Amino acid sequence: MSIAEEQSQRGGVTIARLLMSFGPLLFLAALVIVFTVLKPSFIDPINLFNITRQISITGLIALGMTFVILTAGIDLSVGSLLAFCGMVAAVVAKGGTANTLSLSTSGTQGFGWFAALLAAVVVGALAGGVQGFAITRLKVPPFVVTLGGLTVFRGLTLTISNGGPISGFDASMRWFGTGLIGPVPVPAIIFAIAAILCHIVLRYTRYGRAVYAVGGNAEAARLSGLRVDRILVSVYVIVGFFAGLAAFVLSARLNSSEAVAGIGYELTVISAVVIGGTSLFGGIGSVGGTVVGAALIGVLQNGLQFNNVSSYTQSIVIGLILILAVAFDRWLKSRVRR
Amino acid sequence: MSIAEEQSQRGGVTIARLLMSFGPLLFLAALVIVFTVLKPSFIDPINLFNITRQISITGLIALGMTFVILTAGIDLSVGSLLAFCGMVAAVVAKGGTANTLSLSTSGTQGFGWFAALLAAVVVGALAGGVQGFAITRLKVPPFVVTLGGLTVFRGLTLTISNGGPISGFDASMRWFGTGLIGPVPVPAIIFAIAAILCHIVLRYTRYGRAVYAVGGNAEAARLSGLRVDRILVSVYVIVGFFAGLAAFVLSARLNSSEAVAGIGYELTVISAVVIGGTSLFGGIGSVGGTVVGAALIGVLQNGLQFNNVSSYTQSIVIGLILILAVAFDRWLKSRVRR
Amino acid sequence: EDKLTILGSVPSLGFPFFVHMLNEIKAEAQAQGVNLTESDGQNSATKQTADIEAALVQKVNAIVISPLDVNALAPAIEEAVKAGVPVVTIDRRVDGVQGILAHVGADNVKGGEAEAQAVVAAFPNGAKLFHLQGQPGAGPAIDRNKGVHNVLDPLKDKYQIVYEQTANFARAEALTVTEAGLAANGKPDAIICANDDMALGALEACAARNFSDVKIYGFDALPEALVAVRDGKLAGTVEQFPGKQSRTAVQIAVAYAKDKTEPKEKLVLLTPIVIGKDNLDKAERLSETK
Amino acid sequence: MFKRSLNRIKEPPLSPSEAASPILLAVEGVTKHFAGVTALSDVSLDVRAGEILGLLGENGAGKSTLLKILSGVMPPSGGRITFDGADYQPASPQEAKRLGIVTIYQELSLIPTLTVAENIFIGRAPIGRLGLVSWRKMEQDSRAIIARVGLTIDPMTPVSALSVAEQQLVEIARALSLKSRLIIMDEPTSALTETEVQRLLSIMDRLRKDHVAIMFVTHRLEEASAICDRMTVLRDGRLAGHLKRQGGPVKLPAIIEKMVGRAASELYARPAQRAAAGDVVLSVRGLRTVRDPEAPHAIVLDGVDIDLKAGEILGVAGLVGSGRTELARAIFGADRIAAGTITLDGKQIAPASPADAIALGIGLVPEDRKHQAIFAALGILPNFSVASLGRFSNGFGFMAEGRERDALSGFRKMLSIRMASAEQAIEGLSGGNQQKVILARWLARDPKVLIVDEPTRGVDVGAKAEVHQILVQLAARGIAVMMISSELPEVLAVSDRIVTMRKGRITGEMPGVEANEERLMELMALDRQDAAAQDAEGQAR
Ligand SMILES: Nc1ncnc2c1ncn2[C@@H]1O[C@H](COP(=O)(O)OP(=O)(O)OP(=O)(O)O)[C@@H](O)[C@H]1O
Ligand SMILES: Nc1ncnc2c1ncn2[C@@H]1O[C@H](COP(=O)(O)OP(=O)(O)OP(=O)(O)O)[C@@H](O)[C@H]1O
Ligand SMILES: [Mg+2]
Ligand SMILES: [Mg+2]
Repeated sequence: MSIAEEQSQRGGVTIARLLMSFGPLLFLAALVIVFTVLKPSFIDPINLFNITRQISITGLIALGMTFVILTAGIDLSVGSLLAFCGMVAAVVAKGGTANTLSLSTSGTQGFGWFAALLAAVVVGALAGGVQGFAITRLKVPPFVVTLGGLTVFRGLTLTISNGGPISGFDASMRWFGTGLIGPVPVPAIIFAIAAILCHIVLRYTRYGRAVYAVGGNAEAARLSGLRVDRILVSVYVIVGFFAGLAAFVLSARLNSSEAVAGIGYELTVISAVVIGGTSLFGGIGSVGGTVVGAALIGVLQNGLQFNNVSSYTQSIVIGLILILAVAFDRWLKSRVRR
Repeated sequence: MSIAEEQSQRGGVTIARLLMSFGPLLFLAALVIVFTVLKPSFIDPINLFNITRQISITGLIALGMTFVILTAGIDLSVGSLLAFCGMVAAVVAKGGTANTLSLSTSGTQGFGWFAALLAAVVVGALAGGVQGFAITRLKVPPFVVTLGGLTVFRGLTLTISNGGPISGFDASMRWFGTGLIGPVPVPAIIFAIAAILCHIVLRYTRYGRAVYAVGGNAEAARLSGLRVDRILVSVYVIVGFFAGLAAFVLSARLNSSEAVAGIGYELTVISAVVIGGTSLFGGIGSVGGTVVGAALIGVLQNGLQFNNVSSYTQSIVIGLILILAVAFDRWLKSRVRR
Repeated sequence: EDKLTILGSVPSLGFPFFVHMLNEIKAEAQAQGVNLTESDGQNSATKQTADIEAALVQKVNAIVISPLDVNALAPAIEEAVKAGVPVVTIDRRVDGVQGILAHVGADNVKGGEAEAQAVVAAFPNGAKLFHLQGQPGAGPAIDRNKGVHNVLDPLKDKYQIVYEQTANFARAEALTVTEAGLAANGKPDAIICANDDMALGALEACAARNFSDVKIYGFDALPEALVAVRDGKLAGTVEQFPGKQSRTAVQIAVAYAKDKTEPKEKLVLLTPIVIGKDNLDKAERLSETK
Repeated sequence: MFKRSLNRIKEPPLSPSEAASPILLAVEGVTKHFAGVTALSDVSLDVRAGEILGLLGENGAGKSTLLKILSGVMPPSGGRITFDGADYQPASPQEAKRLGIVTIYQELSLIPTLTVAENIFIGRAPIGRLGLVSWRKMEQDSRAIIARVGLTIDPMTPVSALSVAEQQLVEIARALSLKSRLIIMDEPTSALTETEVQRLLSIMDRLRKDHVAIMFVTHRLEEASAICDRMTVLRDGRLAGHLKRQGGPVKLPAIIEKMVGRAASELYARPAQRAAAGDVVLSVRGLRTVRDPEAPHAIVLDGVDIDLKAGEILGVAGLVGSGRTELARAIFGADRIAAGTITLDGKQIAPASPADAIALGIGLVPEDRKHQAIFAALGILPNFSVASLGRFSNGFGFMAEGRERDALSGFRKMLSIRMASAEQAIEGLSGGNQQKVILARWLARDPKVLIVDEPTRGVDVGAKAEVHQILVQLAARGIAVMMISSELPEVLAVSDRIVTMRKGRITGEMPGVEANEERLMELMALDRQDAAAQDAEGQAR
């Protein structure tokens, strides 16, 4: 191949890359435009900040899920784990399982927000680690282990809380869910920082590249000297950590930890990751994509609600757009490549 | 290799095979024994027939899911599709969406059970076909397409029924859900016949071979002249058909089609298939395994309820046993192999 | 268009009870000549919260809401109150938030108590009971369960709950759970169910075993259950007057939004009653049955 | 550049320090059992620093198994290994790597989703400022590393877009870039053509001078003979003997005798009786293909004309990336065709899929066995019959397993496939035997046209000769055979007629008897203009 030819091909690859990562972004932009035309108040800063706050919970978990899916794994337990960690955080914050049922915190003798946060993320990470262990040691596929986890963690949550919610946290804890820094909601800021960190880890560290390698071909990664099992366990620890963090933010936002929190989140979270272009077969994907995927879902839900679309129709539209968004991405990629 | 050697190896392979397929079965047997010891009335024929009737709904869908998973696909939409087909069956059986609200069928002018059955399975198969098409043509992964389907079909069901149930079918239709042939419940008989047919198809026909081949290595299958796309579409048609059949039986059994039917069934169904030893990566698995997997879940649920275990604890136990059953199977296989 | 707009939000349109509630809200809004923005919480506190936030951006004039969870929705409702939007809650009362315009409801705990009392009345000499609970952790499930136990726990000696399981508010699950219960414990005198769907499922299970004399109690007074009550298949169902609650709530909200008319009562509590064969006419949705 | 590659190293200079250097790795009485199979039994050998040890043997002899044990992939069932005088029991490839044992595996171990650069630096990406991975440095360094083995592709290309040969070169480049004391190479040359092979051999020679020890597995005995200082031969998992270079390279017949246990006739003997070629069966005119979106790197066919006659074997020679595989796939309907016509038996055909082509009587044995031919999890029987399900089933779509088994056992004898039973998973067969099952798959269809792409890749000498014999027999039965091979001796031995390809075009054609390696190499490496010029020249003459 001549140098000129090669050069042009390289250029092509770069543009291709750009466009490819723009696939879901283009779709997102189109959605925003459509909704704005339908109802201009859609792009009110307030509404946009609302959306960022809304996506931050599932978004945080989706960041962790990106690691998992990059290794060709999956975690179905995140919704239950969120509820579990939230309940743990509540117990720690309030110093007991008793629900004061008053939104004031007087009379409680908890350990404060920091202990609650710590408890949530540690428990999440540990739970993830245990699942990772079952996956690598017992050789049970991730789908099965985390499906089991889905039921187990829900049962544990209900057992802790005896079915009810635990509510009423102090203002310092609630700030993490409802506070603002300037005009920006705190959950959105937490999400943004977490996303940037995850991006750096995946793109610019050896660990991150090892995650991609394991997902690309676990056997080859092992033969190349990577400690595949450790890496696999680590991604479940990470997603557990993020489930814990999200649980803390959610509890702070709702001023309540509920036993039924997070039901069905696994599907929303996985959707966000997959819409963002991460392959369920592992090895391909990015944090940027996941953020766009989460935003796409958030904008879609908010926009439909904004236009008072009936909830039945909402389901139909969301399902179709999910498929279309991914189809568009595939199509774009196949176009760009040639 | 000498003939003697070869002989002994064959013997080894056969015992290995037997033991391997016995893995989940051994586990099932152990469960039955434990539950019987805890409460001997567990093995009362009434209860055992209860269990067979209970597993027949998810079992039917699991048969179809076995085809799908054998091709390394997945169908998350089955629960919603079940509700959708059930609603269609109800509309046909009652001649309209209006809920007559009398549990008697006098005054209804429906088209009878046969039309209802036909409508359910045809709609199910068509819906499956559409999803199969999206998978093969739009190149959207099955996980995404059927996740979209999950939302879309639920939305459609709610739209048709406006959220409510449609109830009150005539006796001839209800027989398919509640009837007995001798002491055996009709749904169990339907399930048994379907399972035998599926076993024959997968084991003894050219189509079955093709399904395994596509799941084992899609590219090699294409280069061997198999029409991979058609086969892929066909398995989604099959699972849709079974969702329709299951929907008909469920509606007949409940004397009602509900918009909220089948929520979460996808996970139960996939569990049954996977516990039965079918690999989520395709190419490995059997109908016999799926039947055992479905029975295992059914026995577990029934047995725990039988002993009035608290629902919180049930969740925990079911999750753990799911993981253990698969771990045991893996362990047995790895033992046998060496 | 200077028509007023109100938000009508219910916990989940997957359940006929709330479908009815939203329909009534819709009907009353139309009658009052205001626009309605509908919201389905889809069984998720975050979804319902997000819906409220979206409505606030759109500057709705009032909010009528049946909160999925009284604690988890409190912050969102607080936000609405702060934004000066009048809020009327239906069905479930949010205690901690100051400034809610009014609450119209029939307490689920009271409903559960009424249901259990009906059983006590039907079996003065004690009874063997099954209890089918709702979705673990869900607000109504917790409250109804609490009501039932408030009444029956002090009478433990006479009224034994031999079998207590969740059937997740679902008919199919109630059927299998009841089947297992019947096989394990034999025939009970009565089955208390946390909603009508489960009662109808339990009914099928009893019918299959020819246990036609088991008294089954439901909750919500759905038309289908009313028919079954009429036909003597169900012993009773708890009526909480969701339609009346909804209409009253909309009236209060619109009146305030139009010209700041304060409601006569801040707290409208409808007493739940058990509908039996003899008082079918008290049922709100009797007209929907044939 | 091309001229240099023609100056092939026939006899590299002997290592100066032979026998003088100490033993680096010693294997004593190693045994390995799999379920029901003993892959290795009591094998002993040693390797010294600065020597190249050939490990030879038929398919399934246990070579790869031994190498996997040495590189920590699997533990031995018994025996002792010492490395540098100390006990050596690596628990993982990682551990072996740490000791300086680097392996090039037979089944490629690259990560397809990652770029070439990342594959080369897997687990050891260069770290720049702030402790973060420096992509720039990684790209630059990897460019230099792959240049060493003669690759000029962009290191940021994903490996999935490379041909098998390119992947193999990347794998070699990676191994060479690691600090190593012992390099284990399991058939590194199986997908390479002369040029690359020669380059590799000269690199190996250089490594030898740097006191690196090399264990080298190949089925191309000339290579082994040319480069190895010593050879250890395995037969059926046992040690069959050691061979040593004495004064000159070890002679091929001696190796073959050790491998198969009997005196061997000449390798690559041109099978004697050839049927006269019949009518043209398949005719391709002006075939062009478009760039495949899934394979951005792919060479496209640029107007190929080719005729294939009944009863002849047409050899297709070309360098890596010349488009031979593309041609086969285009004819077979596996890739889309942009322009051109294909005529079969005088009728124009346009197969849109392999299924169409197969129905018309065309068969293809693909080059990448693992990804394109084998159903690893399935048994031998379904692997064998997958392309002939119609033939082995009745009118109701039920499989006629009796007929199926009979057919398989027929081919088992004919091709001497070593297998335990029809139910055995094909994964458990050695590479060569897997290849024979794939050949049987196509023979069972009795095609009019059979295209075989690298039919003997990874196949041992004995079996190779068998495969050649089979191809000749097929041709004798009137089947038109097109054989793509990167091994020129094979092309020369088997073909009735040979065409050469370069950059998606046919650059030459000649009868097999008139061809020799030099002529073919020239045509394979010529640029288009040169070829045109030469054509003109030829005509002028
Ligand atoms: N994972 C395995 N399970 C069972 N048997 C195996 C396994 N791996 C190898 N074998 C068997 O061990 C024997 C030796 O295989 P091995 O791959 O070492 O041969 P080889 O000499 O490398 O052959 P080739 O030249 O074809 O690569 C073969 O009979 C093979 O069937
Ligand atoms: N499966 C594939 N995926 C992506 N690219 C491929 C694939 N196979 C071949 N290529 C690319 O197409 C080019 C032409 O390859 P092709 O296989 O047609 O040539 P060939 O003459 O058969 O050479 P080879 O010796 O590599 O098989 C190669 O340079 C390679 O980059
Ligand atoms: Mg080998
Ligand atoms: Mg090739």
